[in-house]
Amino acid sequence: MVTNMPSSTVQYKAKDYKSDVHPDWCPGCGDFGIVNCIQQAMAELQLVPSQVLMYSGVGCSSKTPHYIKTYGVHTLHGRSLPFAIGSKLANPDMHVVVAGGDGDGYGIGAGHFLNAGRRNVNLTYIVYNNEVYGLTKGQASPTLKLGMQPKSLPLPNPNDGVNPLAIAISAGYTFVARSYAFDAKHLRETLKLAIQHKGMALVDVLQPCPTYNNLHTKDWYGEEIEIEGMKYPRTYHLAEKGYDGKVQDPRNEDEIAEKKMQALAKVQAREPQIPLGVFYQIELPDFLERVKPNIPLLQQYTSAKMPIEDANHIPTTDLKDAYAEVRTDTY
Amino acid sequence: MVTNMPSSTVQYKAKDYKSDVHPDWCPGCGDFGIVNCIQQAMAELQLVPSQVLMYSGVGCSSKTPHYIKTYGVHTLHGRSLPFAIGSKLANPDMHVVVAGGDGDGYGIGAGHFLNAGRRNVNLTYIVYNNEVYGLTKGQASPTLKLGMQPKSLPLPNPNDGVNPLAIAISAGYTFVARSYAFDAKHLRETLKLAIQHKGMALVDVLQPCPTYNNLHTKDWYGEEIEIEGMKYPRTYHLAEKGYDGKVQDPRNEDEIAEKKMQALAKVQAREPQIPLGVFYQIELPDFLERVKPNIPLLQQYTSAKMPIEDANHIPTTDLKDAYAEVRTDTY
Amino acid sequence: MEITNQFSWMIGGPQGTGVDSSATLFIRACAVAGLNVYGKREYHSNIMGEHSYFQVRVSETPVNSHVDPVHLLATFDDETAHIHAHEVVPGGYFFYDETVTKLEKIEIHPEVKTLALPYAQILQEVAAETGQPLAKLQIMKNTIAVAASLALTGFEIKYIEKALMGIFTGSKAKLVPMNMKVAERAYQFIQENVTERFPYRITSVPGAPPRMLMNGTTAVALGKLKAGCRFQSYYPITPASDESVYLEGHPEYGVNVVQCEDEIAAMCMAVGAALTGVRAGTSSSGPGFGLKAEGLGWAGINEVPVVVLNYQRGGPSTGLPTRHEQGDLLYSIFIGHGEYPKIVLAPGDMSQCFYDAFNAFNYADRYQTPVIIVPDKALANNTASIELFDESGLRIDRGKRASDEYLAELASKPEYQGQYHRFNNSEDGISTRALPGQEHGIHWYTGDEHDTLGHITEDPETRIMMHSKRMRKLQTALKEIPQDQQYMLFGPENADYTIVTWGSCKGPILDALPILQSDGISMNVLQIRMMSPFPVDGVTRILERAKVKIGIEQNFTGQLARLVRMETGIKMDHLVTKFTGRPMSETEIVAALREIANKKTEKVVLTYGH
Amino acid sequence: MEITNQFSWMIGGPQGTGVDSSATLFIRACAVAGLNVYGKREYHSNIMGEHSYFQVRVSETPVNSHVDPVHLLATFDDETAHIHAHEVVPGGYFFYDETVTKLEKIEIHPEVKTLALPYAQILQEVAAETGQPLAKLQIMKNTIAVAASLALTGFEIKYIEKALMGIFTGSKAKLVPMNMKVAERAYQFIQENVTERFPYRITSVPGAPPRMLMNGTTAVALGKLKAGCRFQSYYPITPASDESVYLEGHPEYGVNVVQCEDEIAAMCMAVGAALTGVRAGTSSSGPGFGLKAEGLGWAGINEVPVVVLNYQRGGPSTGLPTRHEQGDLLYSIFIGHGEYPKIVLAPGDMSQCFYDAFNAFNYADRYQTPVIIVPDKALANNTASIELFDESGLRIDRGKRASDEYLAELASKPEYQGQYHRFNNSEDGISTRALPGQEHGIHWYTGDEHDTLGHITEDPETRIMMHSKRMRKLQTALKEIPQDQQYMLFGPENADYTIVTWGSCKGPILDALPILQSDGISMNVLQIRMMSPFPVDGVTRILERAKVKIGIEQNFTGQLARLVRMETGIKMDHLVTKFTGRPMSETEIVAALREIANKKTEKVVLTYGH
Ligand SMILES: Cc1ncc(C[n+]2csc(CCOP(=O)(O)OP(=O)(O)O)c2C)c(N)n1
Ligand SMILES: Cc1ncc(C[n+]2csc(CCOP(=O)(O)OP(=O)(O)O)c2C)c(N)n1
Ligand code: SF4
Ligand code: SF4
Ligand SMILES: [Mg+2]
Ligand SMILES: [Mg+2]
Repeated sequence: MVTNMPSSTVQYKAKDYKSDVHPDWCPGCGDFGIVNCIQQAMAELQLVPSQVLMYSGVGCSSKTPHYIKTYGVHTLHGRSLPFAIGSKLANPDMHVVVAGGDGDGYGIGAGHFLNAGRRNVNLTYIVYNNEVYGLTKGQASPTLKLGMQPKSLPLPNPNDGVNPLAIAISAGYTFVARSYAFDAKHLRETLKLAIQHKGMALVDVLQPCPTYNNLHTKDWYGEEIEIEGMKYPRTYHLAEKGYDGKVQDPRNEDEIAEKKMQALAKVQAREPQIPLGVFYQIELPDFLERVKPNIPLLQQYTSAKMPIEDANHIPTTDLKDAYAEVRTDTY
Repeated sequence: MVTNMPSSTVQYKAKDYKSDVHPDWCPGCGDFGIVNCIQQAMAELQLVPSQVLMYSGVGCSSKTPHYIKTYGVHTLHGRSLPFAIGSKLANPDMHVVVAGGDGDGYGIGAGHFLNAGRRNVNLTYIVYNNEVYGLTKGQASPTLKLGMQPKSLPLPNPNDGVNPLAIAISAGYTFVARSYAFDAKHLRETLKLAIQHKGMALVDVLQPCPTYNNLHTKDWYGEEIEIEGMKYPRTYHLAEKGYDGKVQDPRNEDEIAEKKMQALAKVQAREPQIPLGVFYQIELPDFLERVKPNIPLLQQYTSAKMPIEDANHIPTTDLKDAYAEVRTDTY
Repeated sequence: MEITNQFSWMIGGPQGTGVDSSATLFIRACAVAGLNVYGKREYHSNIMGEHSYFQVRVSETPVNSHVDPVHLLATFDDETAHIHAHEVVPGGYFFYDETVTKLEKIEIHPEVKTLALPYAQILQEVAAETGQPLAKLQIMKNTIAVAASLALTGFEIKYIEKALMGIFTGSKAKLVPMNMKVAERAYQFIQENVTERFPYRITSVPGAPPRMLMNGTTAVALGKLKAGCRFQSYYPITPASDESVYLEGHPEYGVNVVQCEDEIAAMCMAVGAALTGVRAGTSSSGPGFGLKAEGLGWAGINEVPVVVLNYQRGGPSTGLPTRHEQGDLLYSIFIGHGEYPKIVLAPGDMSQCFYDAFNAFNYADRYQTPVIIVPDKALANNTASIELFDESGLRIDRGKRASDEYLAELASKPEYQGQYHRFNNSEDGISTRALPGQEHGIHWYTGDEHDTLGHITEDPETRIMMHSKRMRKLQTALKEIPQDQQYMLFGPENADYTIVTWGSCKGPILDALPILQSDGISMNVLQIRMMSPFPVDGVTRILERAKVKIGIEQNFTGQLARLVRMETGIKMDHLVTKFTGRPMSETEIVAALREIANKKTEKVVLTYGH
Repeated sequence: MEITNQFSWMIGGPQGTGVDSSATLFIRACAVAGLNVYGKREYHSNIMGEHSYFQVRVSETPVNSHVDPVHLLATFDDETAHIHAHEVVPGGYFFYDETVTKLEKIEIHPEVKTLALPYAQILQEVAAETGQPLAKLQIMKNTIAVAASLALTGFEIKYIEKALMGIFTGSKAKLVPMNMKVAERAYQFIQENVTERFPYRITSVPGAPPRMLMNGTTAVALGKLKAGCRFQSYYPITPASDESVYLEGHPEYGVNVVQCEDEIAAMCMAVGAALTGVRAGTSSSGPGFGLKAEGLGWAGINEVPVVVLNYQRGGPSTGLPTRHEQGDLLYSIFIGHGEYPKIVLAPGDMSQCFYDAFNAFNYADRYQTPVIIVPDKALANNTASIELFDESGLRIDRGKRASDEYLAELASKPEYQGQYHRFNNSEDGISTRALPGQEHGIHWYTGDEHDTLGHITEDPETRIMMHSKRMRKLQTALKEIPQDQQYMLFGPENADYTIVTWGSCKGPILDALPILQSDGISMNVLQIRMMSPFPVDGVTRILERAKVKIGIEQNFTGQLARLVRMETGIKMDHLVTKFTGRPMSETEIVAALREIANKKTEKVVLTYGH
């Protein structure tokens, strides 16, 4: 897939990925920024809309597919990954992109989130991280830190916040990045990298929820902070600081170990600024590549297109050999 | 709690923790070793049997509570942690110890496993890691590595194996250790440390399943391996190599970061030998300590013992203030 | 002709802009003045911007439902005007904001009076007068709408002040005077601009008893508190989470409310807590309730007292997540593989929500089994002025518990042999229960079939004993639970028509009864409150002598009617259903029952309301 | 008196020591000789050591069940002897290992003949003769037990050889001669030690048609393969996983079998796959099935064809996880909050397992909705010799699909407006379905109520349209699905008694019918195969003319009887149930029906078997 094509081949513009449905997010919601970037990234990658399957769970963020003019599937709370994995495995010709909330993905969906890391299915997972359960009125999400109390909480949060990037790296995700909803350029470029990545990609996107999260607002993210008397922006870009999370030689176990530790150190580092960018990336065989040697027909067809009947609708599956195993006249 | 008490106070012997139920595990199963060590650890800690609540999920390993003569709860597949957390929060006077399989804990239970890290409830979780689903006849568990094919699998494993210790450290467990079912002394001592730890403790126990896992057998674990011409045992003890995973000053953020990174590096290190021991430990306020400031009655009573009725069974809860909020004659 | 104290008011606007607060003020003002109130709340699955509205019915006599006709509609936005203006009756009023709504584009009855409320102007005046920044006053548009509406009906302004004092308490009390200034302007505006007297009047009812403004989630929470529930685990979901958030917001009662990672954990955590002796509950709605299936079955086979709420909303799947439906009855009764005793309660009004929640913990403890309560969204989210709860009869029943003394005595007997038998057989199906931590009470629990100690068994004879023992508890419960907690018959003993219903449908039906009575149609109403175990005998007795039987409920397939037929063999002759996600109104019920009485229509599907 | 080709054999021993292989050899040998066979398998939730046994019935005429009396019991261990020796009939035989079993301690009828099989000695002899290490031969104890058993009945040894050749194929073929040596010794031992001729004889049936040895999980897997199912997701659970493991073990058919992290994922993954057009399924048992509730509802509202198996086992909760029960009927029908159309099929024998699995994919595609199949453990794990499947009538029906040409044409029309409407209204409730990837087919899915494009709506009118459209599919299905796939009536059209049953109970009932007939009791049997939509008219017609109605099923509450009453109002006059976790035998059915015929007993609870 090519990112920068000569303008003569540009067929789809960002607006071609906009559906007719009007987003019903609150004014100022970070979700607007994310959807714009998804549409722009798709346009810049010239993804054919009918070849894209946009998935989501349930939550404010999970309304995303309805606003994007590709095939869209708004699933169940916490279950977007298994649905999306089913689609991708059965029809790998589709680009599968999954969007959803932090509650959806790291809370109720945590088991799928973790286990998806073991499969390296070739899809992109974008988590809108607003530290709250938006659609159910602002309860703490799993990323909200211990002791914090956004205005929607009757009591301070008694749970620690989870570090989703650390989990993803440990769980086996082969592309792990963070971006910010209102850093349009960075987010767009990160999404493009994630979509182009072959394997399971996670993009955790910091997302202001002006309605319920009064702690980490757009202003807060935009604020300059003081470090030893100097002013710095709240967020910074890893790449600009020379950080390179990509494993160059996926067969080099030493490089892998080194890059993984570097990434784990970085995502857990105690720095006043928030780093954005790709923490870790490696290209490894994806799930289908792993199973194809054992299921010869999958080398020839996708599951979705495997022929099963003839023109007269007679099943083409010949069970002779299977019957032979149980027939009493075969020996 | 004291580990070595003068013999005059020794009241319970290991056999006092044995129930009348005969374990029905296969001959040579590592589970026997683990249960023995649990009973020994309890005896050495002189836990009063009626003050112990032994939990489990479902699987071969999860039959454990029936073999131990304390209160025992054999729950549902994958759900031991939420059950156990409910009991511990409601009655913190009980010692809560949870046992279960790797499929139970890291597969279907992964969401609970991950999210439990955020709560730091004061209990001990022992996972019997045999890389298979024993009780359902040997399918791959989440710890089985990519491409492996124990004899019970029709095809090689297309999933990566998860590293549960890395996940636990990232998820917030405050005690993370590994031991081996047939290294009785090490396992017993590790269990004692885990039970004594205040907070959420994980002990992942390597467990041979002679029936289904023909790759990592007792022999395999016991084998010497050759490294650069020298023979070494397959497993070694971290503590003997001078490794210290314990955070000495839990208020020292730098020490925490350093010890955590050390632990993550160690659990993911590419070494031919398998390290056993405590990778990481820190003492932090547990969940109840976090909520007590906000729920004053919990400072006085455990939930289990909170009085709710008088001698005539009249409810003692006075709703006057709550009614006042909704009564039409209060202003 | 003037109509006094029979009023139907509606306010609408984009979600998150004050519709709910307006309704709260209106409701409270009327209630403070001694009137009965019933408020119906409708909103989208959205946080801000989508259309929402509140319909409030005011009456001197008790009311349990809304009616379709609107006497006065107050709007902030154009969408509400478009959607609802046609509902205003001739002679009624339509308040609008002329900066957003063009009258000529609105479908409205020609005899409806229209009046543009000068929201902005009033706020500017008050801002100027008080020196407050205008932005801070914006939220008081609500007060304008409410005050103007009440002014039109001749309502005394002092009750608005009292209502404001009830709403803004503590540090917020300082907001009362500012709001009153706004209210006074609105009153003044109406007096100056409405010359013809509005025929719908609201006047205070002197000496009316104090009441509570109650919705179902609060009523359940209060019932739980009273019952001594001290552990609640939950996962957020509409409309159930309001109940948990209420408990979280009242930490002084000592409930440890744990927000879990999902509903499976919430269920299992509640059971784990319940095992230690604390009264524990968990609350959810359809999607989350389904995830509790396995935990419910475990509690069933292990005889654990635990209370589970399923606030029904529009299904299937995510469905209509903020809308009303009674679609989960059969699911709630049959949830969980295999068979285990469960008690299923269906409250029909806010008070029953309280009493059922209270009783549920007694039943759970007494029968040592899970109790499921299935309110519906109309109960959960609507508001009614109700009588104060009668606490005098409330007693805590913790069931058969093994005291330390009992266990010590047991342990001293030779038969004990070091073993306490948690699951001993008994005639009523209930065994004596020890708790973890008790010295001589060690026992086991398992999801597998087990022996009396709680150890796994596959022995067929023990199986028969245990399974029968557990299921027998349903018979015991059916015998012991007071009849009126199982079902209630309203109206005359004998009538030409017998209505069979459940849940919030009871409200509009009871309100419709006198109207139909005055039509000469005699009806009585059987409300079924306990769905499992089903009160077969009582229901059969009533239905056998019923002449024409009409099922009324809010789902597609007529689930209660199906259940009644399964349990008694008796089929409803007629069915009235609705599945638009909106609750039934008194108006609709009256029309449906007239149609059945007059035209013998077999099935009436109601559709009114947005 | 000699009885030929009516034989009941049992073998038992600790789990994991060869009981299953013995039974396989015995069954295959008899089947190869042209006999009909039915094998019942019983085992603990344990991998090694607990008691398990296999009971095999052999008959010249077709058999569909086991009987209680045992003619010959072969044991390896003492536990089996203790548990089962009393079941051997007078005149029968008991084979045991005298190194472990002391005869005097065994409860056994005095007229039973006993014989100690010299397992060790035979193996030693063969080891000596062949030079093979003794340890390697241990497993051939099985062959000794089987060969000795068959020798006693006069069975020709050549069929044992044929059976071994069928079992040991490919690289294992070399095991045949060694096993035959062992078998010959066992034959010789019997000839030398049994002087009195055993009255139960097994002789080959020349010219018998070829049959298949089938259990339910294999039959379902074969039906799925034939139907073109090419995606299966699952999470291991007994007894369901055998089906998935079978598919995994046959990768040549191209099924991608994904072992998931849990059953929620398995369900959602199957739905995600099905959305792309592949025929997809997922299989589980009670505990896991319950976790699929939400995914099922989602598939229902999104009209996704997907096939879900719930192999019922003993409940509630973990219950009796390796035992038999039919406890999930009502749960399977009502699973999921809210209401959505689901088709629920209950096969009654191994062949129906195959055809139902095949048809399920057609129904799923045609009605664009989930299909649930609920076999029971007796079907899943027992083995029957059955006729070859008749494939001649099998056709694939993918339902209303939008071809690329159709979409291109649609897109060229002005009404299209850039939008394909996935969920258009239609008379039969079924819309035309495009698949992701099709150029002009872009559309959306959501668990929320939606418009024809698949976008969320809360509009009440669209809701009515959509909900009615979906539910209407059940009527369409009821009209179109062939009647014999909905229910079957066995026996005379008119009879004194009509039995209503489902699932594996059909087997022993059909076997009992001729016996009762010879008693002079005339009975017919209504097997209900489609539980939802329920064949109300057909069942009503049959039951209305039935004289005495008897429900027979394996659960505590009589779930089918309850369902029939819910759907038709008709109550069973009698109920025969069993809930020990063991399937009903022909013997038990005969006794129960005689008791009902003679004593009018209202409810008979069966209890036989360990
Ligand atoms: C099984 C289930 N439980 C609960 C819900 C209710 N629910 C809807 S959205 C949501 C949380 C949304 O939070 P998040 O995923 O962070 O998304 P956000 O709204 O913040 O974008 C919940 C709990 C549900 N739909 N299904
Ligand atoms: C919800 C649910 N799904 C599946 C099962 C079936 N099951 C029983 S044990 C088990 C796996 C056991 O594996 P593990 O947890 O690793 O324990 P082990 O037997 O290896 O000790 C499974 C899948 C179940 N009981 N419940
Ligand atoms: S509640 Fe928060 S996340 Fe949801 S739409 Fe509003 S601002 Fe966005
Ligand atoms: S199957 Fe494996 S884990 Fe289970 S009891 Fe046997 S040896 Fe142990
Ligand atoms: Mg969120
Ligand atoms: Mg395991």
